Amino acid sequence: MNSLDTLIRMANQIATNLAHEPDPAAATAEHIHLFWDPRMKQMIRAHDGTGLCPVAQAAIARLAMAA
Amino acid sequence: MKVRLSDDAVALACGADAVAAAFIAAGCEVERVSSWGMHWLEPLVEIDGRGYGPVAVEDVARVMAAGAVASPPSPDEAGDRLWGTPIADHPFIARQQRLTFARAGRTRPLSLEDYRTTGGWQGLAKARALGPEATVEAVIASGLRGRGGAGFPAGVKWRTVAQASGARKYIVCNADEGDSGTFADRMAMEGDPFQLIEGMAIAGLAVGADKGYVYVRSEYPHAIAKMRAAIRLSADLVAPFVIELRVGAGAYVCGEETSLLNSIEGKRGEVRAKPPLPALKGLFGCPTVVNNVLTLAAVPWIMAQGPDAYAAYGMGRSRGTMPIQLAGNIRHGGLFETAFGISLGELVNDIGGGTASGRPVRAVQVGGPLGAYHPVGQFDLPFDYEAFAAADGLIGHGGLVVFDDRVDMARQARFAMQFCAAESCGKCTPCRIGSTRGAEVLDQLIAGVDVDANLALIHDLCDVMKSTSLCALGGFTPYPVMSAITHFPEDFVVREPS
Amino acid sequence: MGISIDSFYSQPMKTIDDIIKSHLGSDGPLLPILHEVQAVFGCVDEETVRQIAHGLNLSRAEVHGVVSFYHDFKATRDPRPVVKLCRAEACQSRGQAALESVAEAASGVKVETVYCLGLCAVGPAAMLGEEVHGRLTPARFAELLEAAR
Amino acid sequence: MTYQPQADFGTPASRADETVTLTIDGRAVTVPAGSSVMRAAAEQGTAIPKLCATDMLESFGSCRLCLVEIEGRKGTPASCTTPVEPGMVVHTQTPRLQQLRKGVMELYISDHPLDCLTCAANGDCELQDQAGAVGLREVRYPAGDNHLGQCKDISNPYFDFDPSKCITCSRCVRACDEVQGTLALTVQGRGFGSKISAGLASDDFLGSECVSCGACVQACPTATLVEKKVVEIGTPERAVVTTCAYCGVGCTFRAEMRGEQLVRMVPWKEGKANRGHSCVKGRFAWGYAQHQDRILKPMIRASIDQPWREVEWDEAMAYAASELKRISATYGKHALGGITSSRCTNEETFLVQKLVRAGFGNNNVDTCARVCHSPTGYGLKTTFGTSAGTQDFDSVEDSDVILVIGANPTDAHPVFGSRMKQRLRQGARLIVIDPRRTDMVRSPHIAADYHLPVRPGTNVAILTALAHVIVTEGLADDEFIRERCDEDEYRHWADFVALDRNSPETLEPVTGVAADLVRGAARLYATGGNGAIYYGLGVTEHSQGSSTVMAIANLAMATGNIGRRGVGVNPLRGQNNVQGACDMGSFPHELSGYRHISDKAVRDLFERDWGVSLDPEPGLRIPNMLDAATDGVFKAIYIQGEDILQSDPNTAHVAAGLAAMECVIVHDLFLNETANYAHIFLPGSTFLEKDGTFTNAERRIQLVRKVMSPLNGHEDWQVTQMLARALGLDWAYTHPSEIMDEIARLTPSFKGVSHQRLDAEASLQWPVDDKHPDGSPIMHVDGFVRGKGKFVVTDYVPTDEKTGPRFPLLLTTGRILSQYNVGAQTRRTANEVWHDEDVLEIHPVDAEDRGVRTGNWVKLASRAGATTLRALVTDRVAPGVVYTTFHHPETQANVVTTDYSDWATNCPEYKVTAVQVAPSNGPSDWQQDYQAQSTRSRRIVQRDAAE
Repeated sequence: MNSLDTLIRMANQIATNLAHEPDPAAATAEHIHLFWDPRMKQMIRAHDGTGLCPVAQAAIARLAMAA
Repeated sequence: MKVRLSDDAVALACGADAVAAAFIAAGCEVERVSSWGMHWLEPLVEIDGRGYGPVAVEDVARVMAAGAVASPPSPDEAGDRLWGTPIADHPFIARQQRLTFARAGRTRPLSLEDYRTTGGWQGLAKARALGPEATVEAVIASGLRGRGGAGFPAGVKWRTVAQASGARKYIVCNADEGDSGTFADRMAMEGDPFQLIEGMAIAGLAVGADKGYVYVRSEYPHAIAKMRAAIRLSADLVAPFVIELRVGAGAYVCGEETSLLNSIEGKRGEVRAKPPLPALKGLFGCPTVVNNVLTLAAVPWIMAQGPDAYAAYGMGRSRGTMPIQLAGNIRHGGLFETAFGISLGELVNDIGGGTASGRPVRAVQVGGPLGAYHPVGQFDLPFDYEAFAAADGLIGHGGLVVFDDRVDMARQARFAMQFCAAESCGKCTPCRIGSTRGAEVLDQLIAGVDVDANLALIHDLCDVMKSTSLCALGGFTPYPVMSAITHFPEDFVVREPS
Repeated sequence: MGISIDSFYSQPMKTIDDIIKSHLGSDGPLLPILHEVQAVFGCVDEETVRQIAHGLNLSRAEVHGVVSFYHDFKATRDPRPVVKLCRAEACQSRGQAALESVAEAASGVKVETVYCLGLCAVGPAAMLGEEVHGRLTPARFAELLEAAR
Repeated sequence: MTYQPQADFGTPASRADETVTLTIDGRAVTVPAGSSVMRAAAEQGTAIPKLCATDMLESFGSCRLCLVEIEGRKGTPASCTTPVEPGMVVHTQTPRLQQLRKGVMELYISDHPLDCLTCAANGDCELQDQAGAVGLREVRYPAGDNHLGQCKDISNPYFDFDPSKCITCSRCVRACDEVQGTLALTVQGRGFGSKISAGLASDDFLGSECVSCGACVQACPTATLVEKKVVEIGTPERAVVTTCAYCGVGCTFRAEMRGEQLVRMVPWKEGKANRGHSCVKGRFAWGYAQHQDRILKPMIRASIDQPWREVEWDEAMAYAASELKRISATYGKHALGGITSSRCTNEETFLVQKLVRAGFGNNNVDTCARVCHSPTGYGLKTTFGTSAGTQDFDSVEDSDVILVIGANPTDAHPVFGSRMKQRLRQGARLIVIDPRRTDMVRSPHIAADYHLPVRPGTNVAILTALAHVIVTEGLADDEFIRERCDEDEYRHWADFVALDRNSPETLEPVTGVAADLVRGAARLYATGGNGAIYYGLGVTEHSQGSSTVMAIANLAMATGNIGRRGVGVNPLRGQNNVQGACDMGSFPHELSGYRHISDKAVRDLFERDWGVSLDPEPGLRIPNMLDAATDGVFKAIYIQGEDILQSDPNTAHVAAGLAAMECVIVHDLFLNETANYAHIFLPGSTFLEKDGTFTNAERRIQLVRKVMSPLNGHEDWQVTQMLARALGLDWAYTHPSEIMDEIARLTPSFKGVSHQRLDAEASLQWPVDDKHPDGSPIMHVDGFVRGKGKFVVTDYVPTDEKTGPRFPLLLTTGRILSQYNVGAQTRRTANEVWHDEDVLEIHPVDAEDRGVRTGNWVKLASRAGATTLRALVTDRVAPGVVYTTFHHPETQANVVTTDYSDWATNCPEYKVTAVQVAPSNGPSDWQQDYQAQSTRSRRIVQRDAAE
């Protein structure tokens, strides 16, 4: 498993576990913002979204906007 | 013809079962009752209130013949036989003040009917009517003291337990009667078990305990069997109070109350330091009444007849009656219940009839293996807790063992130490090591080695054991040893080499 | 009497676990269990100690400490019948010493010391199983030992 | 300094508030009610002779030396068992008492060998002391029966038992019962024949149930139980109090020394974490400190296929600095990183993270807490507002219901495990949630009221099921919730847990736990009085580790079990300084005191103090570093005191990451497994060789004191400072206390902490600030640190790690008492005697299916890798579950574990791996390759030889 696959899995995992937050995508984005290294954030932002669940995709999109 | 014959262990040991079988074979109806407590007469046969004893199998026909006529002829033999006179009129019985042993010889031990018709359950009914507090007060007012040896006022102990707080409370009956020369507990359990059960139930009611244990030594299989049966038969009558019987396992020290509690809990029978008192922190850490068989067995009478009636017996602070056990080399051995105050000499000579061997009495050990050896010179001592304590002795559980003039008191002193060594729980140092050293020093004395130095050493050792031991086993072993040395010094001088 | 210790305890074919289980409802069941094991199996050996410790959730040291404290429990089985001879003071005063040479000569029977059987006015006394004997003379004691074999 | 044993007051302190005044030998003394006369006398400075009494144990009253006279009382009562009473007048020294004591002592000595001059305990023997104190000159008893000449039991590797010297005081037996709770010892026989026995007559100490905690040895007043080291080295001459470097309990010890040699470690009775107790590791397993495997000289090599070359410190530092600079210049500063150690001191940890942030210029710093308790930090910070447990250890004394989940305290935190067992034996109720039947579930005198043998990986499901019962059966503490928590969030959570899909019945097929057990346990926890939850790595090391921690916090809040003694949420920390390493800012996203790196105000504070500018973005976590390394963008790492190759999951992946780096600096005691991939090796120092502080699981900061000079010449903080200086940083600390001053200056929760205060007060529990000047034993007393307690919905999300036809069993891993973590220390001690290999526990049914018997070699394989080890067939594990430990590099259980991890923290999912087990004839391919490589990479060219 390469790094990108790992990041996709991590993002999906975060999104799944934050599904009960009032705004899951925002919570997922916030989590990634707070805990991921810039290079990891950059790598997932640069990814086309394949393999990401909808909430994770939305979160990554927000992350991209915030950046 | 209806023949009454005891099934008490002492009767069995003297061949009662074979005698009973012979009567049955001869067509008699045999009723097994408790023992009257005249042990020299066992097996004692009763026909229409008249007694024959001791009876052997070969005597059966003659007894039947005598029993068939209104006034039987006197026995041919001289001596201590009983032949056809009313048992209740026998001086040994007539002189007694039997409260606890009122049913002895008169009822079938496991007959609820016999028990009820002789006043059974009246004490419990009274206690139930009075309620716990008044019951405790009645026992206090009776002056009843613990019959196990320590002589602590029973009612005061009950009050302590009644007032203690605890998740549960227990009544523990100490039936680990291990003192040589005593058998009253055994007779009470074998002969009148419901009375003990009633006493325990009253105690349970008084202090708020719903569970009781009877701890019986394993050397008493007949008492165990009778108690088990009686507990089962009377379960409904004492409910909700529940009694469980536990059997000891060959440890004299378990007669010490804290050691007994450990044993019931399934632990080594080591003595616990006090405080805490068992009354506050006893069995399984809960407030517990630990009373001897005779203490609890006295309670139904006290409740039924009233505390004043009981307190009317006795002397000084020793109120009521004491079932005294006359044992050893004594002509009329057995159970003699009487009010406190009777003198040692009366007991041994007047009632006991002197030695069985016919030789002069030399020493009487009172209070079991931890009791002092008393010389004839102390025969005026009244049977009373305080009087015996003042004479460096103790009445203990009320057993007397008589020795004639052939006894070697140095060997008896050594035996006391040896017994302590054999039975020490091993917890405290003076008892654990001191008893073994004591026996060794007495061996040296008996061998005539360094008599003065060894006498001084045994004196010091006894002082240490008496003053520092954790419980009475180590603490009282010096009584027989020192009394032997004090009263029989001639047995501790250098002997001629044999 | 139909009830005796032996008949109470000896229920053949019981396993150690059966015995343990039958006592689990009571508080402090160790001594009753040990008595029953001793009665059924003739001893409480080390393997049994382990089983009892496990069954009662005790350490095996605890159970061993208890077993070794009480003289009634034997670590190994001795098939010989046991005669318990009282050697306490009351029997001493009644001539128990005269039985010693008989006891020494006993074969096929194990003579154990007991301190008091509560038969103190009819000594010397001894017990075979739960059968009690008083007023023993050397001759009667020898008969008793012979019959016990 | 002359040797003074610890003061012994004879009987335990009374905790009563009322006091009693009495007179002892003419002087008035006031003590708490319930104190013994002996203790009152001792507190007044009057030593009453004693042998069986010691203040670690309840009074016993067997030796009969401590007799006193009390006016108005008959006889001579024992002072140890006599409680004080108001107005009591006691005499402890009268001719009568002297005579009696002498008489008792004469009996003792009549059965004791007269070999004091050649005895190992000569000068450190209470019998000898007391014989002198009572003035015994001669023994008059004739030679008689005795216990002399009995065989010694030397089976235990650390201590001998010589029954000839035993005085049968039972202190050892009682210590085993009361202090340790194992009850491995007893008195055998009775009377004069009484003899201490470890288990059955045929058992020796090693073969018994003894766990070698040493409480008996400490309790023994003679040389009957004596450390082999005392026999070998002699009695100690001085003592230094320090803190144990094994688990998170944080036991304090007196390191007792003779010259520069450590003779023994004696638990310090004043230590509030351990209260004078210890385990086999802390007390005995310190031999690694002098082990021949220790590397004492720095070593370097250009590549990992070369042998090591010993160099001087200067050369090593110069080489390290040049490599780090080169890599930074070549690949950018983010190619560098560091790992701090939970085994090192707070001060050392603080310096390593400071080196990374201020020296490397990035936030690529992480700590081994990543792989154990990072979910605790996340979960408790989210719900309560602090990344730490809520209680002190003493709190358990007031617990009525103890819920242990995913922890095995008797093995992993044995000293606290004993405390817990003491409380359970006093009557507290117990719930254990664990896939295995641990000793907490059933061991002598301990029996869980409920054991919920949860299927590995379903903790969140079972905790939600417990919450379901509490909410739907109306057992929640509404008043607490209203006052202390956010009610809207509570309602949201309560509505969620109340859903049918979260009922015990619905979740039974998921968790494998019968619904009625779950209901019973929930009712007990909610209604049984003070409920305390203790948890360990069985909670955190899951893909939902953080959710599980939050689910636990939810339960505690819902039942009002927070903010007072006896309750709380208590993580049992794995390593000695996990809490401290986390506190010190070892995580890539936060600075000391759990303040996020993105917080400008916090950064400003550090930037001003350190004179650097800090990167505002979080750095890489350990697994991310390894990923980045395999990606080719992470090139250099400084690892202090952690063996990630053995301890981290998916060994093959770790190895690949390390192999991809150009500069791996390992700073450790031994050439550990990670060092196989290192280029620079910096020798480390043991906890015995340094000053500093550790912070234990109850947030207790305690001093570590240097008891001997570092064999390598430098304490670890000095090594880090040398490296920093080589990199051009102007650090000039002269003592760790200066580092702590800096920590206190920069960290609000440590504001009042200093070495000086710790020296005077023994320990402080953070926060130590203006609001809590004396520290904080219990947290969230008046309100949660974050304000209102936050309920977080924790939906059960199954792990991606699934069993299937290829890997039908679930592997879970853990610890054993005698070994510690990767075993680097304990494997280099005699503790090997108890556990010299990792074994695989497998249920009889699974074993039979595979034809496996106890002792057979089996292959344990997962999708990550395979290893071989021997099997132990046992029903301690449920069918379908297998278990092993990871103490031995020959086994390397982590070859099998996967790189799945906690969603919030990346804490690895050690506890759930789908595996297959099959009979095996020999080592796996991996093991064979690794063995060869390990041998190759440990070649050392010694400096002398090289010249």
